Amino acid sequence: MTFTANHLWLIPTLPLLAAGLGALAPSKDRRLAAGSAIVAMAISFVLACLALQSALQAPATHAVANFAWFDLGASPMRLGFLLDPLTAFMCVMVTFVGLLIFIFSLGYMQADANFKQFFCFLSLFAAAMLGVLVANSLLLLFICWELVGLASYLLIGFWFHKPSAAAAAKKAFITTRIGDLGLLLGLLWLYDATGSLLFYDGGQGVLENTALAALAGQTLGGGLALSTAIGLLIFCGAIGKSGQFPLHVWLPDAMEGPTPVSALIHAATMVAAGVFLVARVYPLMQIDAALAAVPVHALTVVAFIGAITALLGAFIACGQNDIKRVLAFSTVSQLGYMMLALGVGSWTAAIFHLLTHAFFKALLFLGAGSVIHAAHHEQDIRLLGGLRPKMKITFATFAIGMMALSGVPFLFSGFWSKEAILHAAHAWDVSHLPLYAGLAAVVLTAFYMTRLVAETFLGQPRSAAAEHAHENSAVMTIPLILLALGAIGLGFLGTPAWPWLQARLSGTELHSSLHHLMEGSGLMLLSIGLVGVGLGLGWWLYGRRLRTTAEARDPLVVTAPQVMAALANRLGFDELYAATVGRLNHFTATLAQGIDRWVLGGLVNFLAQLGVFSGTVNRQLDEDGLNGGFDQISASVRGSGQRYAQAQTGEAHGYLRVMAVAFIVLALVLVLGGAR
Amino acid sequence: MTPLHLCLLISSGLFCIGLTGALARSNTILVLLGIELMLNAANLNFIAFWRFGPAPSPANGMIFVLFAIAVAAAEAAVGLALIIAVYRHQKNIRLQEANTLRG
Amino acid sequence: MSAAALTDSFLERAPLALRDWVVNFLPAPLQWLGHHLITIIAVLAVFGTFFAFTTIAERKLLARLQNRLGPNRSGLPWIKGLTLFGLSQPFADAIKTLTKEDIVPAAADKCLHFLAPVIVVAFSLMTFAVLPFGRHLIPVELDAALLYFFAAGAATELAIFMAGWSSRNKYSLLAAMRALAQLISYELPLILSVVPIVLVTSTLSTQNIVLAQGGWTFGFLPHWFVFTPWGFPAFIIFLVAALAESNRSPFDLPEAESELIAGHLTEYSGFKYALFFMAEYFGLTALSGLGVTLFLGGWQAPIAALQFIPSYAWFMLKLIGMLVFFIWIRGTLLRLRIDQLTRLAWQFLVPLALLNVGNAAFWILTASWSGPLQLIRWAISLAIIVIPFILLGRTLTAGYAPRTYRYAP
Amino acid sequence: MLGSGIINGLIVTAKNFAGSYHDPERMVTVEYPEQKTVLPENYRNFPFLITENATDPMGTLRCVACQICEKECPPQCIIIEKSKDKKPDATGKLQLYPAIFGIDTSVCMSCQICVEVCPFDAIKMDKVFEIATTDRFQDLFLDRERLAKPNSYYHEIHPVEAAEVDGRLLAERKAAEEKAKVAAAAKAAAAAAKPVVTPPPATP
Amino acid sequence: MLGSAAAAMLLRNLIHSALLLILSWASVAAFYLWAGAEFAAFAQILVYVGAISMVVLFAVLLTRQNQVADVVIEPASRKRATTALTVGACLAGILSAAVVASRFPAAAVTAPATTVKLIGLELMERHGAALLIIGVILTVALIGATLLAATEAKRNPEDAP
Repeated sequence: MTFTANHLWLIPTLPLLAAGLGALAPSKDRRLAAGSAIVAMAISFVLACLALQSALQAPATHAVANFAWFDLGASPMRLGFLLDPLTAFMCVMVTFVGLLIFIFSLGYMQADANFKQFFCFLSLFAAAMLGVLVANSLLLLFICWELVGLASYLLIGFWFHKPSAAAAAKKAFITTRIGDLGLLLGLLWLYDATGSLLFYDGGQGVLENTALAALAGQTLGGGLALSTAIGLLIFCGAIGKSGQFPLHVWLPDAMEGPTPVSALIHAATMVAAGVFLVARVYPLMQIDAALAAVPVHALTVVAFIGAITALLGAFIACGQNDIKRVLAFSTVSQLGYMMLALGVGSWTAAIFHLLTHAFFKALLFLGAGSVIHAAHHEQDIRLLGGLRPKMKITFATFAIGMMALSGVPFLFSGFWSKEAILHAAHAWDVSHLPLYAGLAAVVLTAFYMTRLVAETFLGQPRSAAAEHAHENSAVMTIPLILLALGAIGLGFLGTPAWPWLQARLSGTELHSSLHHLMEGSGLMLLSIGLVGVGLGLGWWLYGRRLRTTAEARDPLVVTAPQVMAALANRLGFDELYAATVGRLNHFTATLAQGIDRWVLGGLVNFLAQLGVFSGTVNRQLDEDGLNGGFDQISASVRGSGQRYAQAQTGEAHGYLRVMAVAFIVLALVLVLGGAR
Repeated sequence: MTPLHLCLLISSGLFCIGLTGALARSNTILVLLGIELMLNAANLNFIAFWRFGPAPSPANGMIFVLFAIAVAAAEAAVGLALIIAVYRHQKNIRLQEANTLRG
Repeated sequence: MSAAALTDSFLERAPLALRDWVVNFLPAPLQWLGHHLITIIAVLAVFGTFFAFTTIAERKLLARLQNRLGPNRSGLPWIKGLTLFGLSQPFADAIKTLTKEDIVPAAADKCLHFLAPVIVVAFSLMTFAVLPFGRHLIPVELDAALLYFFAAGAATELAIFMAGWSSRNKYSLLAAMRALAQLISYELPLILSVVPIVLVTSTLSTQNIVLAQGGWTFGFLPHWFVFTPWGFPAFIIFLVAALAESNRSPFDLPEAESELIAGHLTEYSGFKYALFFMAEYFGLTALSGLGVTLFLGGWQAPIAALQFIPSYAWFMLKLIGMLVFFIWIRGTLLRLRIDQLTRLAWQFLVPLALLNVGNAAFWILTASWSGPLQLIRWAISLAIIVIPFILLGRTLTAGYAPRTYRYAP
Repeated sequence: MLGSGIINGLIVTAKNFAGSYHDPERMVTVEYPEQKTVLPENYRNFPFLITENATDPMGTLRCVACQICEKECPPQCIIIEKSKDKKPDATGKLQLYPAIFGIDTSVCMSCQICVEVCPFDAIKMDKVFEIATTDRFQDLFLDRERLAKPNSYYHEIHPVEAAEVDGRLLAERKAAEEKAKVAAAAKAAAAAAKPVVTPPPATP
Repeated sequence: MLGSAAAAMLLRNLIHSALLLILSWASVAAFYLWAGAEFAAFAQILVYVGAISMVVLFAVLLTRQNQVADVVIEPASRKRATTALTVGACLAGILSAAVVASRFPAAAVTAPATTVKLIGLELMERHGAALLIIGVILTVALIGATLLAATEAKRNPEDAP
């Protein structure tokens, strides 16, 4: 049997069933909830592998299975499933990483009272995420997209008894909703413009030439192509979900959720959905690049947003002290990289980085989770330290992840994917600013990762929690090891010498030769050098003189206190939003009051002053005229109000009677006036 | 006098009876039932036009009626629940006494 | 004999031939009337006798299930010493109830008090109209037969309410309310359990549903719906709901003599009581007939080789089997408490029935699977229903355990 | 698992069903007119009067019409009228006898108090239960003739109790005879002592 | 149908009027049958006679009040009844005049052939969105009705602050 797009619906359905089962199960029944979730995920993984194998046989085609959902007026609303290498690779990644994280959660959530709900939510999330991946309709994608948001909300707020977690969940939900509003608008506009929401539909889909040409052909006011506008609106959704600047603020706060959640949702899968979305609608984003007359290309915006995010995230990560928040900002930064790659025209590089990043970032998060679990939920790196001898496996895998993330050359996957992005940025002819931002971020990434590892694992324990830490059970370490293997091995699928992954993704011929490796060696050497600088800087500042007490001041804080304070404060984005967006609400609310108080009140005051003044002239006149006038006005207002209120008798019969009489009048009018 | 005329007369009669009942009775349940009667009269019209109308389409009238019945069921359930809630609150169900929302 | 010959054999057509022969004696304008009257009379006669013998069968079977003998004395009035195993008992009972005094309470709403038993019998008889008794034997062939069946069944609730209210007896009224709550609660799983069949066969006509169950695998595995992973749970749910709908043990709370002095029947005596009694058995028979039609293949023979036996005989056999099963249940299980009853309906049967609808949808979606996939299809479909069954069962029985008796040995 | 109990129950009743056809031991039904259960020894319902001799029931009633039972009967269902003359009883002693002795069984509550108080063991509890009649006034009022049943019947229905009663009566009678003998002897002695001045010393 | 409906609206005994209303609903169903709309007729019986009537009767029984209070006819309600009758009569007059006056194109001789299957297909395909919405409405109504009618549960002592 061959796996075709017709069977694709099975992949998200299985976790959904597991979620339903988990919801039904009695809450004591831990084994069942977790078991069904893991089994469903494992089967989904196998199916995803089958799908990949089937997709690789014809990488250039988009196999679809469309069906009509219901009729909306004359035209049917159609949904569908899509099988191409992009979907298949993503499915394999999500199911594999998800499976490992599920297993890890067995150990991590072991003591939690709501163990069952956790797996239920995780399964729901996996189902929704896989739904996003297999959708062949922007509508189906949007539905699953929102479900992903819901699952994320539930999971971030899983420890809802912590006020900070509840607030973070709310923040994440609302912030991503802002982006989703854009996505929804884009969706509606697209439907309005093309009459379809299917991506591929045998030539009729929105990502196929007919529709694209029509979209690119139309221009709006200001010379903006229609496709650009829709593309940017859709990109808004990606900004929200992928934590891009300026909507990145929710992602670090989302670390309030349990660590497996952070690993699964906020590192490996959900945040990558934004990147996936842009890659999915890439033909739409790309079509305006051929148009010279337009003022702005959609992809240019993407590239610059990505570049800003990459640099910003890396910067802020340097100043964080919470182990998970460092990783969170690192995620923001890496997502910026992917967006950058998309923007500069190499979506295959973006997906390559997405896949490798999913592995090593999940690894890092799970490593962090392992540390946190061992250290009795201590997350502050200043209070950790000295864990290396106690937790050898965790340290080793964490170090692998750190080197992959930093881009330590040749052996680690992060290096190759990052190289691919930098090369693409270098080849971009619009501007080199993104390249420079990317290069700067390379230094910073290597720097903050070194800092993180040195602070957490080296030196001596700086708190009782770190003192008593010990290695976790196999159920937690085995996923780490597997992920570490992936973090190393995955990079070789897309080296410049043998760009198998890129070729398979884009459906082009595979050219493998060492020659390509040599071609870009200049840039490669530069980036290797920059990684070295970053590592060295980190070692010089943190590794050389290891912190001995928790109170000891950070070397950077000593040198640049203001900068570090600002970084620790995340450059004040939250405050900025509180001061702008949040304040806007407050402002409009107070505006009315202000008008009342100052304008009208001033007027009244003025009149009163006038009255007082005139009162001194002629008190009698004043009382009869002005005050009397006010009284009269208010009395008349009250009187008319009362008269209107009398109509509101509260008696349903009265209303009914009025309706009946009105109906009679209407009937009379129709009969006498319009009878045919 | 075609059958259609007859149907329409019957349904308008039913409608007027429902309306009169809803207006005249003080018991909220009966008022609600009067409204149900009016709904039924409307349904009757749908069927009449579907059956005896000029261009009968295969199922339109019927589907309208089905939807109307479903909505009526929902309405009755909510209405009667409201009545029970009101009764619990003020110990009777006379409509004219449920006027706390007056202006 | 070929299949066509079988379906048209003389035996198969005998009842129809008889009817046509009688009708031919009538003048032409009255023939349609005679046609329908004969059908009605036939149904009344067959199921009237069937009812009579159900009562005696129930009494004898119940007795046997409890190691008793049951009624075995009544014979014929003019022959001494002939007992006929007590088979004439129902006729004796009928004479007894008919000659009993008919008491109407002074405060009762006389009109409604009289109408209630009439309505209940009329509507329960009406349900027989759409049951296909044989290959060619169906009183009325309706397109929306299933809907008709449930619509006619819904009216019995009204009759019970009328009986309870018009008696002006607070026990009657309370019991009627309780009965209504029970009937409404179980109407839902009953209808939901039938939905999968409608989904799969995409028809509401009972005759078509029976036709859809025709055929055998290897000549001896009938394609009845009860032998599918969605049909079996639906059948079980149907059975439970049918038990509750016909007020039979273990759901006989509405007329629990020991608790509610016979509920809404308290103020009824003599013939009216007998009518209620009859309606109850008619309802039970009709529901069993529906169960046979929907799940047990209706009039289809269980084995291909047995097709020479006329189809109505098979229907009756299956019907008797169902009734025997119901009696068996009555002889075994204890009466439930009202809270257990409603909990069973809302927390167990309704969710399970809903899941089963989904199960049937899955079955339809995977209709094209064959070969080894067929096994997977069965496994998934079974898992969909069995796992929630176990889970729901666990939550339902949580806190219950076999009672330990302190002083018992 | 839910439902296993139901299946177990069904199996139990199915076994009953099958068993009821081949295993008569299981059956609890007694087909009454043809078969009857053996009543336990202590079963009782209504009182009856004991006669010594079945051939002459009215002549040999133990009852002496002392009317204690009539007075003690809580529902007052016993009516006794004494005879005017006396007849010798079983021991030959002259006693009154009941001219009328009636028990209204529609009133009697089977309390057995009459039996307890009877000093002559003349009234005992019966074991009959087929007492249905067509007339609820005359037929339920049992008169002397219908109440009288021989002692042998008493032995038949309550063998243990009857044996004990007979033994006691016998002992009492013996004691009475002894006493009578002694009294007679004493009397004779006294009679003898009158003419003889010095009576012979009594036996030690 | 009209008679029972009118009687239902006139009768003082609530139960009787409810039962009469049910009768008039049933006769509406009979009308549907006559018009050839089998499916609608059975649905009408199932929903109105089977379900709504039960709800109505329950509501009547749950909200019973003193029989005495109802006997007093206030002048206000007399007045209301007169207005209602006037309004109803006016409307009836207008509507029937309009109906009688209007001409309709010739009726189809036979009822449109509507099978259950056709209705099902129409419902699921052309009117799928409406069906979904109806489902949502019914669910919401069910939950809402339950919430409204349910007595407020006693608060857990643990919930108190």
